[in-house]
Order: sequence, then structure tokens, then C-alpha cells
Amino acid sequence: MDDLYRDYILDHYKRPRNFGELDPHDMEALEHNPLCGDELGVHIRVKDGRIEDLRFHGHGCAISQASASIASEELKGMALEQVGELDADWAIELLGIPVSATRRKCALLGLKVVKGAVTGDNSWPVGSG
Amino acid sequence: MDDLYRDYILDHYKRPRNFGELDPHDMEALEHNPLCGDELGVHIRVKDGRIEDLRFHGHGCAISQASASIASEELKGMALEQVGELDADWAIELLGIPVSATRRKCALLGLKVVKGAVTGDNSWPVGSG
Amino acid sequence: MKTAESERTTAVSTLDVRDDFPILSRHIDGRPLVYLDSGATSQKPAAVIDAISDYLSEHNANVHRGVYALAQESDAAYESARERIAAFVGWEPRTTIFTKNVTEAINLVAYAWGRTNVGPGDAVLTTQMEHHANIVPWQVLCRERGAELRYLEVDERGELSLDQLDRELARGDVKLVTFTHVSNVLGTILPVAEMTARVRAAGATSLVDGAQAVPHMPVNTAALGADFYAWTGHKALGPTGIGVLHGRTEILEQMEPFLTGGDMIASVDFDGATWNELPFKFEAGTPPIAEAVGLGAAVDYLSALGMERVRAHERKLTGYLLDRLREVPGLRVVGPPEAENRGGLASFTIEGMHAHDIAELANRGGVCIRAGHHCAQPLMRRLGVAATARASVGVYNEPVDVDALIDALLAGRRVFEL
Amino acid sequence: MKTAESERTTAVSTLDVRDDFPILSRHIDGRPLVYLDSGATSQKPAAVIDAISDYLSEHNANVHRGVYALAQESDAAYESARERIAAFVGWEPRTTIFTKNVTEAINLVAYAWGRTNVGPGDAVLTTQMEHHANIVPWQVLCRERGAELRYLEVDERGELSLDQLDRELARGDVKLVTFTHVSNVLGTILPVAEMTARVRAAGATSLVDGAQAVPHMPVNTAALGADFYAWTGHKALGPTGIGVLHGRTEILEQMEPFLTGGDMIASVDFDGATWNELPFKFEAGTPPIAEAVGLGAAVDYLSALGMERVRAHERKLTGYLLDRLREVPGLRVVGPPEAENRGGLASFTIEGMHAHDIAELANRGGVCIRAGHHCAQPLMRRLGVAATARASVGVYNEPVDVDALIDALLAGRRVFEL
Ligand SMILES: Cc1ncc(COP(=O)(O)O)c(C=O)c1O
Ligand SMILES: Cc1ncc(COP(=O)(O)O)c(C=O)c1O
Repeated sequence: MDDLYRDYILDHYKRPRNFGELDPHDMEALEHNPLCGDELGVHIRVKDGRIEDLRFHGHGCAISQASASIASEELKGMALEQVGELDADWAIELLGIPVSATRRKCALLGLKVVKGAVTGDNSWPVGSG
Repeated sequence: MDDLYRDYILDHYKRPRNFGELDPHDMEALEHNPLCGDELGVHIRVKDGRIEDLRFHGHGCAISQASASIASEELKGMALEQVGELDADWAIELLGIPVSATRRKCALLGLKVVKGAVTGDNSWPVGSG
Repeated sequence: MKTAESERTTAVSTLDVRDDFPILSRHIDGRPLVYLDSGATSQKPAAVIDAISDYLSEHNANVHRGVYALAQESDAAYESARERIAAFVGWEPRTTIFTKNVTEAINLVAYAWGRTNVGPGDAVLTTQMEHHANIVPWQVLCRERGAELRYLEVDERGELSLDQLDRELARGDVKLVTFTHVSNVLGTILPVAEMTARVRAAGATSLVDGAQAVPHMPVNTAALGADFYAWTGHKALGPTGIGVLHGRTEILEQMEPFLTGGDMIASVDFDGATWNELPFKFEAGTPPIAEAVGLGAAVDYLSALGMERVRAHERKLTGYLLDRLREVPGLRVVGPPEAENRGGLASFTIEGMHAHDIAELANRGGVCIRAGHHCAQPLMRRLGVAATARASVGVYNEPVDVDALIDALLAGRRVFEL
Repeated sequence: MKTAESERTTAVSTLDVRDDFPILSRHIDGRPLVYLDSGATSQKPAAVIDAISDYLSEHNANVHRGVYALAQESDAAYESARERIAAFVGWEPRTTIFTKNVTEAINLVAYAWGRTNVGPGDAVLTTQMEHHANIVPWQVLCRERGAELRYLEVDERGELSLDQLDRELARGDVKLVTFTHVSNVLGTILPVAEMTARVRAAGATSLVDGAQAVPHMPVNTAALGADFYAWTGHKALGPTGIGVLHGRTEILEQMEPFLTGGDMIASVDFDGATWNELPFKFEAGTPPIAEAVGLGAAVDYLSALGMERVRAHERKLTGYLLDRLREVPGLRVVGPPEAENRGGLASFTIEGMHAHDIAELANRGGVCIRAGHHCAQPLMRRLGVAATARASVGVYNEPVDVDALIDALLAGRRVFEL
């Protein structure tokens, strides 16, 4: 079996969870991967200081799409405060595959856009190298 | 004996002919050697379309000073038209020593300034490489 | 026993120069390296690597100022490189300026020519197929100077319309027309001489980005008729750190300098400075000496191969590449359909696979291809794609490299269960 | 049997690294090469030359965009070089920008910072001892922006007056103070930390030209406190084609880019572009990859020697040089009298011999020294000399090199019948 393109990665890529628009929403952001121009946006609905629901939209490679899709399941219900503290390791571990230095940005794009929407800070998540 | 610093070169360097000011004069020019910032100027007095008299002033290395000094003796009495046609070979031959590529500009500075004064064209003499 | 495939590949010529390129003997995960990314940067023959080492180990000194032997050798090496590099593309050394890459060469024109020649109400005309290096400097210039930046459109075949060029020029406000010689995404070879003739007739100035042309085909800049022609060393078998700008004497002489400092002055005093003669006026500071020596060796190498042969080889190889890519289900090539009209590259998409994943999976087969927007995001938008994968060839590629790519793409589709 | 001279020379330490530098085994007209022109450019150890060759033969690819193995190796090599180069002078990689030389680094600040921060009525303060690279860009900027360029004066000892700096800052119009760390003509080491503290207290910005400092002494840019610190690779045992600019994050983030094109953008569309993060925002186009690898190897080499040891060695050698130059009749050294206060160089004149002739005659003895204005014409004017000869040392020099210079100078005087 392929190291990177595991079954669950391809599954999340082909059938991404929580993708689409979410209207109305309370927070949103849109980011590019400067490497390839891939675009990923997010809509977030907030309730009691937590992410009640969220949807990603945009396009990207298997790594960035799967990473956003997998993260979306974890992010639902998470306290906004906690979102602000998520770092690169969190996203990489969640993804569960070895990611090369070049493709780290693909794997982190989803987290970047969510943190951008929630905290307004759209720098790359700490530890992106 | 030294190849470059022959007796007559050193003699012209130490006792340059036709150096100083010439007032009044009909033509003048001032040039720099961009390599070292050396400065050479000339005053020319004209009669009947010929250089009646000329004086160089400024400072420079043995090559540029000797070259100007030696040339000054040839230039006296020369028709202005002829001055306009002098090229790099003329000055190098007159100098009579092997001049490296780097020091060609030293050897040609005298001719450059004289041609500049006479023709208004202060580009490097043809063949300066 | 010959398979159908090997019969077909032997029908395509090779220049047989692989052994000149040390890197090509590398293996990636046990598979021989297949380099199909010359569009991004070329590999270097031993002749270039050795020329650099030799210069640094035997002759190294700063240029233009020293009277000792090493300095004279360095001067000679640097200026001889300039002469050979200029001659390689049919231009004069005195108006051949070394920059750090083609990006700096274009910026040089934007700053030093553009800021005095483009003003409010004027227009700069570029094309939708440009590399960012030939778009962003003009966006910046036009914003600063209150001018307008307009784009020639790319049609379905990946080509421009000369009629649109005529119409744009007829508007009378165009000061500069700047365009690529060969598109780094579409492969399109533009009709440079026809375009510069029209630009000149309209009284405008032309700049051609030759980054993807000079390494791959005979280029005679004098015949092409551009006012400025720029290219980059590292794509032409030379090292990084050097670009080339050819310009017309009259224009370069009227321009103010760009970068200022040592070597580009005639004299400096506390109140101001005067400028050195061409080309030095545009080469501030210690120039890329070892890099010029390396690029000099690169053009010598290419000249010895013969650029007509290089072009013939790459055209055939590109034809073979286009043919074989058609075998991959779901694959779509962008740009001109025939190899005749394109440089040695093909950009493509595969239904159901993102370009990044295509490149990642190609690497599993030891095959190096590029994926992304290729620094041409506006073109990507025009084409309606997010990214493409691109295979691009060089003198050292052979049909087996194309075969390896196709095998890797087919294997990649299987990984993606397509 | 020891002569007085050889006894004296053995008293001076050597780092004993000659054999690391291939060029030093060369002979000029049968005489061993004596290289005393490190102020113009340094020689390169085999470790640097090999690192470049190895990169080009084994790992070459373009950076920042490729997903294949070679591209990843190149990315890692380039960014690791940036980390080591930044660490070598105590700065952060993210705010360490590669340019083509220090001249471009200074121009970058003049264009990208200067054009927005210096306006009519403002002043830029530089010094009379600057290299043209740190004068002409400010002349151009001040002319364009209607600002005034003023100069801190050089006194008889070749030093500046901190009082004058205070007086200038008190005028309240100074936006930028820019000065060299070590003068390339006088050798003077400026009190950088004291100066930047005063500049900061006055609310102005500081730029330090470290071209002659970084290769020769421990430099901790963070402790020196400048807002910008620039230096150049080829003088620091590295190759041509690379310079370095360190800048403060807040300032770099507020600046517009300088050169624009590929790699420095976040996204581009037909109407405009947004910029990439630091340091990439200031690195347009293919960067000097092989050059960064080479400079990385150079700082590794210097770090292994230890910059404290390098400085101690060069200080002793410069003391010896100053002592022995006094033996030459008619010779006058410019700049600070003691080696303690100067970098590893001595500029001098000889009564009755022009500097060019001095250098030419030194070359007869196989000795490479520089002659001319050293790209510091304003300083030459201040010193009242047309040109000087300059001997400058590097890690590879030894007392015998100084002895060879003295012999050549004495022989030269005989040629000139002095
Ligand atoms: C003090 C100083 N600044 C600037 C420079 C210019 O360096 P580069 O030519 O590498 O830009 C030099 C060397 O020539 C120098 O000595
Ligand atoms: C058409 C074209 N123009 C410009 C460039 C930029 O070249 P460089 O990065 O060497 O400045 C490239 C390559 O990246 C290119 O393909």
C-alpha cells in the first residue's frame, strides 16, 4: 500500500467531509497555498464560544483536501480558544502520514484558514518550518 | 632592464614634456580614468587648423603620464583633422612598450582627452578594447 | 525481441549526451533519475561545473580593477564570457548586461526605463500567458506611474491574436509591449519578429522574455528585432546567479542606471556621480564572475551541439511526449496541439488527480516533473485550471524518459484507483 | 642559521590553512602566488568549491516549488544555508535575505525603504569613508525625493566623531544613518553599537555595511543593534553572486517589495498581486541557490576556524604588516596607526611612485595588491590623494606574504631609481 496515499486519505479526498458553503456563518477566511495557488476557504458558525458547524470550500491536492476533511471532524464542537492554540503538529498527527517538507504547507492549509477565521492571525501555524 | 618601466618611460614620467597650463587656450578637456580616478586635462592653442601648442595637467601613473608626454611632442603642429583620426594603435605604438589589457586605459588617457578637446567626442579611442 | 514501444522510441532521435551530465547517473529510491523539469531549471554538464571550479581554484580575483596577473585573468575570463554569450544569441557584448536572473533583467527595464518613459495615461501591454516575472513589475510600475496595464488574450489553442495587438497599438497609448518568446506553461512559441515589427511601427518599445527560448532553439536577437531581450542562465545549462539583458545602444545610453555603487560610475564626489560607459553602467558592485564563466562554458557546450540540432531533437521528443501522453486516460494537454509550434514542454491535467499528486506519484517512478501554477497564475485563471503538471525536456532527455513518465502516470492512476 | 627577519616572522602566529586554498599553490612567473587583496575578494577553500560542484552534480533543482526528491534536496540545501549564514552573524533566518551582492542589498533598502520613508526636507547621513555602494544609492534617492545627503567627517586618524553624529541627529531631520563597519581603505573599525544606539535614540533608522567586517572578526548583528546589516559573499570565502541583508522584522514587514516576479508573491491576478511572507517577499525569481550552498560552506569553514582566532591572527599579521611597511622609504600609511583599531588591511602611498605602478611592480614579485580609489573617491579627495595601494589579508596569509610584499616594494623603488 502507498505510504502517503492511504485508503482513508483517498477516501477523504474523494468524499471530503464538511465541504461546501454554510450560510449564514459567523466567521470566514480564504487562503492560498503559494506553492501551487490552491485555494481553501472556510465558513464557521459559532455557538457558546465553540465551533458549532463549519464547511470548507475550494480546491487542492489530496493532502490538503484530506487534511481539511479530517480536521473538520475534530474541529466541530471545539472551543474557539483551543483552536487558537492548535499548532502544526496537531494537523500533521491527525493526518497520520509522513509529509515531506515541501508538502507540509498542503497539510497545514486547512488549519491555517481555520485559525485565520477564528483568530484573525493568518500566518502559518507554529511549526510549519 | 624592466620591460615596462624603460628609461625613457621613467624619464617622461619624472620630467613630463608640455605639462602645465596654457593661457589663453582655444580648446580644453578633462578626463578621468575610471579604473583609478586619475585625472588628465589638456589646454590646446590652435592656429591655421593645427595644434600650435598644448599642455597637459593632472596626475597619473607612469604609463599615463609618459604616454601623454610622448604624445604631446607628436601632437604639436598636427592638423586638427588628423587628430580626429588617431586611434588606440597610434598611442600604443608611440609608447613603445607592451601594455596589458588592464593598463591600456592608462596608456590611452592622453589621446582620449586630446580627442575630446578637439572633436568633442570623449569616448575611448577606437581599439581601446 | 522488440516490443512495439521500444521500436517506436528508437525511431526518435537522441543527442546522446547523457554522460556529460553527472547528475543523470543518480538513482532515486533505486530507480534511475529521470529529469523532466528543465523548464524550471536545467541540469549542468561537467564542462560547466568544471569551468566554475577551475575559475575558483585557479584564477579567482575581482574584476575591472586589479593590475596583477590573477585580476587580469579574471577580467579576461569575465569579458570573454560576455562576448561568447552575446555572440551565442547574435547581439553585441557592449549592450549585453549581466543581472542575477531574468527577473532582475525585467525589473531593471521596469525601474530604469519604465519610470522615465511610462506616465499617466500611458499603457503597458503584456499577455495573459506571462510568467509572474513579466507581469508583477509592470503592475507595480503602472500603479506608481498612473498608467494602465493591459493584456493580450490567449485563445483556445494557446495563441495570441496579432489583430488584437494591432488594435491595442492603434489606441496610441501603448509605450511598451512585453511578451514571452516561449510560454513556460503552454509551450507556445510566439511570432516574435512579426510582433516586434508591429510594435516598432507603432513607435512603442518591445521587451521579450527569452527564458524558455534561448536554451532550446536557435535565437538571433538581432533578427528578432526586440528593443530588449532578456534570459536567464540557470535554464540554459549555466549556474544560478546570472541573467542576461540585451538592449539597444540608444535606449541603454539614454537610461538612468538602476542599481548604483561601485564599478558603474565614472566618478563620484560628495555632491553626485557620473556614470560609466556601457555595459558597466548597469552592473553595480561585484558582478557574477564565476557565474559568467559557467554560463560561458554552457553556451560553448550548446554551440558545439548546434542549436539547430538541439531544436530538432527537442521537437521530436516533444512530439513523442504528446503522442504518449494521449495514452493516459483522463489526461488533457493545454497549449498548441502540434510539437512544431511549441517549445519542449507539455502541461497537463488528469481528471481526478491534483497536479501535486501527479508530481508526487511521478517521483515514485524517479521522474521529476513540476506541478502548480508555474508562476503564471493569471494564465491558470484564463485556462480555468487550478494547477497543471508539466513535463519539460532538455538536450539530455531521451525517449526512455518519456516512457518512464507514462509508466509512472499510469501507476499513479492505479494508486488513485482511477 | 636564522636571520633577524625570519626570527621576527616566526613570532607572528599563522592559522596554517594555506593548503585548504587550491589557488595558493599557483606560481606567477615562477614565483609562488602571494595574495594580499582579500579586501577586493577572498580566495575560496576547497570546501567551498567542492560544495558548489557537489550541489550542481548531485542535487541541482529549482527551489520552493518542486515535490520531487531533487527539488526537496535543493530546498533543504538552500534553507539550511540560510539558517547557518544567519546564525553565523547572530540573526534570524526569516529576516535574512539573499541578494546578489552587498551593493544590491543597499540598493534594496534605498529603493524599497528609502522611497517611502525619506521625503522632502529629510536627511540621510552617511560618512566620508564609505564605499561608492554606500554613497551613490543615497545620492540618487536624495535627489529623487528632495532630501539632503550629509557626510560625517573623517579625521586625521581616519576616525569619525561621535559628537558630530550627535549634532547631526540633533538637527531632527535625519531619517537614516548608514555607515561601514570597517573602512575598505583606512581599515578603521567603527564603534557600531555606540553609533546605532544614538541613531535609535534619535528615532532614526540605521544601516551598516559589513562587507569588510563579517569575513574578518566575530560579528553579532543582534548585539550591534543596526536596523539593517548587509554584507557580501565573495569577500567571505564564498562565491560571487550572493549578498546578504539582515533586517528587523517590523521594518521588513512594512516595506513594499523591491524586485518583483516569481517566488515573492502570495497570489497574482490580472489586477494586482499580494506578497509572500519573509524572507521570500524580497527574493524575486530564482535565487542564488548554488551560491548560497557555497556561502554556507564558507561560514561553516570560518566557524570551524573560530572567528576569535581569525581576528587574532589577522590583527597580529596587520601589526607585522604595519611595522614592516615602515621600512620602505617614502611610504606613508593612511588610517589608524595601530592594528588594534583596524581591520586586516593597510592602504599606502610611496613618494615618487603612483599606486598603479606600485601594484604593477608588486606583481613582478608575485604579490597581488590593489591600487586605485578602491571605490571610495570621496574619501580619496578628503585624504588629498589620487589613489593608494592597498594590501589586505585573509585567513590564509602568513608573515612570509608580508615579507614578499616588502621585498617587492623595495625592488620597485630601485626600478624607479628612487
Ligand atoms: C566596504 C565595502 N562596501 C561595499 C562593497 C561592495 O561589495 P560588492 O561589490 O560585493 O557589492 C565593498 C567591496 O567592494 C566594500 O569594501
Ligand atoms: C518564461 C519565464 N520567464 C521568467 C522566468 C523567471 O526566471 P528566473 O527565476 O531565472 O528569473 C521563468 C522561469 O522561472 C520563465 O519560465
